[in-house]
Amino acid sequence: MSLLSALAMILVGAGGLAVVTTREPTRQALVAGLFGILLGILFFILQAPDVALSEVVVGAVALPLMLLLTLAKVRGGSR
Amino acid sequence: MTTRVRQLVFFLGALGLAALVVSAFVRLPHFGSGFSIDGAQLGALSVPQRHITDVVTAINFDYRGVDTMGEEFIFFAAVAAVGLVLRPQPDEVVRAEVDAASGRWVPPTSDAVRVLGLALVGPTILFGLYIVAHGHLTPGGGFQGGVVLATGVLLVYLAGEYEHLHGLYPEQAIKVGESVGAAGYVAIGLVGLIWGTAFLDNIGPLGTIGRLNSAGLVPLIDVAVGVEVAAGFVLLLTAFLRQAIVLRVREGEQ
Amino acid sequence: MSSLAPLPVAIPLIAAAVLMGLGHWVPVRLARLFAVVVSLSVLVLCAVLVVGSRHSLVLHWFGGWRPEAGVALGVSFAIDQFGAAGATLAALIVLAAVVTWLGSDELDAVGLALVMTTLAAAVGFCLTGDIFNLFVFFELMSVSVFGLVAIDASHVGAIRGALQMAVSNSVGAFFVLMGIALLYARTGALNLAQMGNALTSRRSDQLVVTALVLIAVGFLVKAAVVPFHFWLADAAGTAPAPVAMLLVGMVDSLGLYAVARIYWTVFSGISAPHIHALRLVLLVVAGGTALLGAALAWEEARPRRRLAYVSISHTGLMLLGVALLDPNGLAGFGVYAVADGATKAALFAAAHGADHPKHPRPRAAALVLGVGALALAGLPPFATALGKGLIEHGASTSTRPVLLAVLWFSSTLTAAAVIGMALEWWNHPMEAAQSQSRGWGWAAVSGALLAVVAAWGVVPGVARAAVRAADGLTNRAAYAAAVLATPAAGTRPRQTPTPGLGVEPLLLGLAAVLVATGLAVERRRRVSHGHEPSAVMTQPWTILKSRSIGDAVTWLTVGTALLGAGVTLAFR
Amino acid sequence: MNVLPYLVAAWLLIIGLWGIITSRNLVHLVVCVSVVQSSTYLLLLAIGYRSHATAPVFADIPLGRSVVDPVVQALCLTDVVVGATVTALLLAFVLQVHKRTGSLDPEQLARMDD
Repeated sequence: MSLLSALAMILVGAGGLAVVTTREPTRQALVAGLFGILLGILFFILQAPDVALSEVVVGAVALPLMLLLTLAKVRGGSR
Repeated sequence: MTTRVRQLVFFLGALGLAALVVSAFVRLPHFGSGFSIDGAQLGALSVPQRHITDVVTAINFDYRGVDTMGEEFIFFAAVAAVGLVLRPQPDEVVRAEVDAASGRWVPPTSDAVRVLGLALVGPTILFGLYIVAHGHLTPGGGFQGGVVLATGVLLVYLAGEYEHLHGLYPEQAIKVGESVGAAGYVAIGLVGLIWGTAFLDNIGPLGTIGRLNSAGLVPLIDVAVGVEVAAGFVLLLTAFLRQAIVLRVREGEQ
Repeated sequence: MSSLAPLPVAIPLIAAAVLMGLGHWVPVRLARLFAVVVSLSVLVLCAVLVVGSRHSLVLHWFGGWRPEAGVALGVSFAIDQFGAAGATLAALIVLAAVVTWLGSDELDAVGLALVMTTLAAAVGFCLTGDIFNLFVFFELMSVSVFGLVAIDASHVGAIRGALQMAVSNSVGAFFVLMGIALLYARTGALNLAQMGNALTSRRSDQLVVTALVLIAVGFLVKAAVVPFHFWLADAAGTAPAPVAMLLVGMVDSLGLYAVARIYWTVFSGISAPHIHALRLVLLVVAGGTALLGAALAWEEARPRRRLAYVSISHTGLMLLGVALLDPNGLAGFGVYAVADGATKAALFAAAHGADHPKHPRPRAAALVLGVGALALAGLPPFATALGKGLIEHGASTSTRPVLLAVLWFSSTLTAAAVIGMALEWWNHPMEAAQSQSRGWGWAAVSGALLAVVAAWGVVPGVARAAVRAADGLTNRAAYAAAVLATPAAGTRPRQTPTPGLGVEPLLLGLAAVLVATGLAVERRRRVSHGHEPSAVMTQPWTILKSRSIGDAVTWLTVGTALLGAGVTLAFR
Repeated sequence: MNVLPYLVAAWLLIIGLWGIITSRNLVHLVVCVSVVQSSTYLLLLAIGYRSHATAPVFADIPLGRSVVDPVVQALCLTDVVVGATVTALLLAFVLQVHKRTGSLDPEQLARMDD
């Protein structure tokens, strides 16, 4: 259990808490993107490059984009 | 239940669930000892048996190929479902596309964004193709490459307006692309069933290790998955884009 | 026969891709005909597999990766009669749903593609011999059905039902995956037979208990057992009737099939010494679901939701068969799941007919409900009576009276609820349906389904075949030897005697029908005289009928914790 | 110290569920579902990890080199794909519910009739 992986895991735990406690959706979309990158880094440390690549691509790119587009539709007040 | 009662009930339930889960986790093998019969064998076998150097892709597309076929159709079904749910309703009108944020003037996309966006489209598509093609050699594969290809397409929207995106990528053609990718995976499986011994049997020429055209049918599966995921994500994101920018419920309808 | 095995999954998947790709250019009528033909061919293929797997497992190792020395690297279909019968039920219900849906116009090519992926997922779910492959088909079936529930995007109730269902089933799926991860860490394998061998050779500890509980909860959420039932009332209550036919006819019985399959192939060796206590825990969950479901059905006013609660109650009855952990009980579950699934699908087809936008036919629907209520009450010749008789014989002498009471009381109350609806629709003011000839698709389907249930009840040898199939499923050592091609050390096939079902089911069925009709008529008389049910009666039910996602996930957490405590004590 | 990854997985599971039941905005609820899912990624990869072992890619290392367990990575990859698609589907439902009811609060939604 290297120090680096322990630190990454604690950061991921804190990131999860941050995502859950950010109640305002727009800010949460950015925190979720950050959480995706943190997960990607942790997977990289756990020697899982394939999973890290797909987590970064999905968690940091596709998910925030869909979140922000949903919020653009929802926030605009226009239905 | 009222929120106060629910949080209390949840707290008790969560205590029980945490106890149940943690009591099992402490009995897991020592972290870092990850030795399993399957894992060790597949690690040593995939290169000599299938000339695939990325063992995870070997497992995904060859040893456990039918799992990934199911996974691709999960993606296919989700894209179809999102298309169904977000399709324009009879009481929705297509409004002139403008990135309106209510109450303030929105500047048109600046030239810097336009130039950089267009300049990035080429490299991103190339990078996506690289990840798809080298799936069986280095980390990456059909899914990851497909998403990168889809983001390459969306740079067109960032650099220009939604109309350009709509014009360049007709929806029906993309739907056909996604279906060809999904059906391609099953077709490769049937080829294995007909000419080989079993469904998804890798009967292609294995080639030399490390070369692009090695590992028999696995690169073909990679390409099929890449086409499906790229087309699927473009459909997914244009469905959300269309909802966010173009469609409005006609006023006075509700 | 073995090379035939992957076809009932591959054909619908290719059909889904073709429908999605060419949907824009092909007329809807042709697409629907294509879907009916594909469903029919899958039904035939599954029936062939049922016959083919009579004497031995039909094995298909994907990619040609056969096991060596008891280690399975690849994924396999290990088809026994029980799994093939489950796949046949799935194909039958999907075919019935597609034919019922032909009348309405909301089903386009993309919707049909989702129906095809649901069919492929359900068949693969029944035939697979690999636990992660089971999870992938579980997820594919979930995502397809989420889309189908929300197919009419303008109906906000259906979208909310789909959202509620998606959140609950997703959390259930995460529990299943955590259970699989624990089992993989302990056994190093993902093939059901190999995991069973690896587990049986060791002592059981808390990790095995938690894995069993997490996987069981994930599939019990899919089966909508109380307290994980909230999503089914919403989804089946608001979705288009043909989608509700899928939910109540196929999806919940497959959830219970998965619990039985995984218990017998993986956990039966290691939990043999604790089987009595484990049986008690499962019987409590099953009995609770049957009784609470029946009470909720009796108390619910809206027709679609009442049918959904009837389905939840009967899922509890099916779980009684599985919970007995005994070949007879399992055979009862098999017969009852097919008969009851077809009956409930017929009821929802009738609901489709009663409030059909263009051709409402409440009277004809009332007739179907009446006949369906007879089947629900377990009146011979319907196969539900046969199923209940087998379940009853599975119980030991001590638990039989309690089991008999729960079985009888739940079927009577649910039959009364359905008869009440039939009376309501029969006295419904008759608006003249526009044209006499159109819109009878649903009637043909519900009639055919009820005919199948009745015919199945009278065919000789169904009970014996069901008990033999259940013997095959419960014999872990023989299954593992056949799958991994290892020498079968002393695994003689057990021959559980088929119980002789005397006149008892007839008497019980008649009594149930009489009491149910009496209750329904009595209630109708009191309601028409303005007697509102007292408020104190309806108060406790509001908790169990909540429609909030937060409540559903809270009950999911509490239910898992309670089941975990129960099974932990059982293994003590 | 060696049980830390499993504790973090349990932690993500519990706070994710807590986020779902206390959420007053459907978009927030959907992101909490993906937090619950991230606990399964961490559990899977922690089970397969071997200390002093490298990634299971033999493009540039000799065959004999000890590697991390590749099977759990294949399972985790499938899980990430499933997570992405289910989140997209949930967001589509949320968007449609808001369009028809004008509200995003799950409690208000629960009180609304069909």
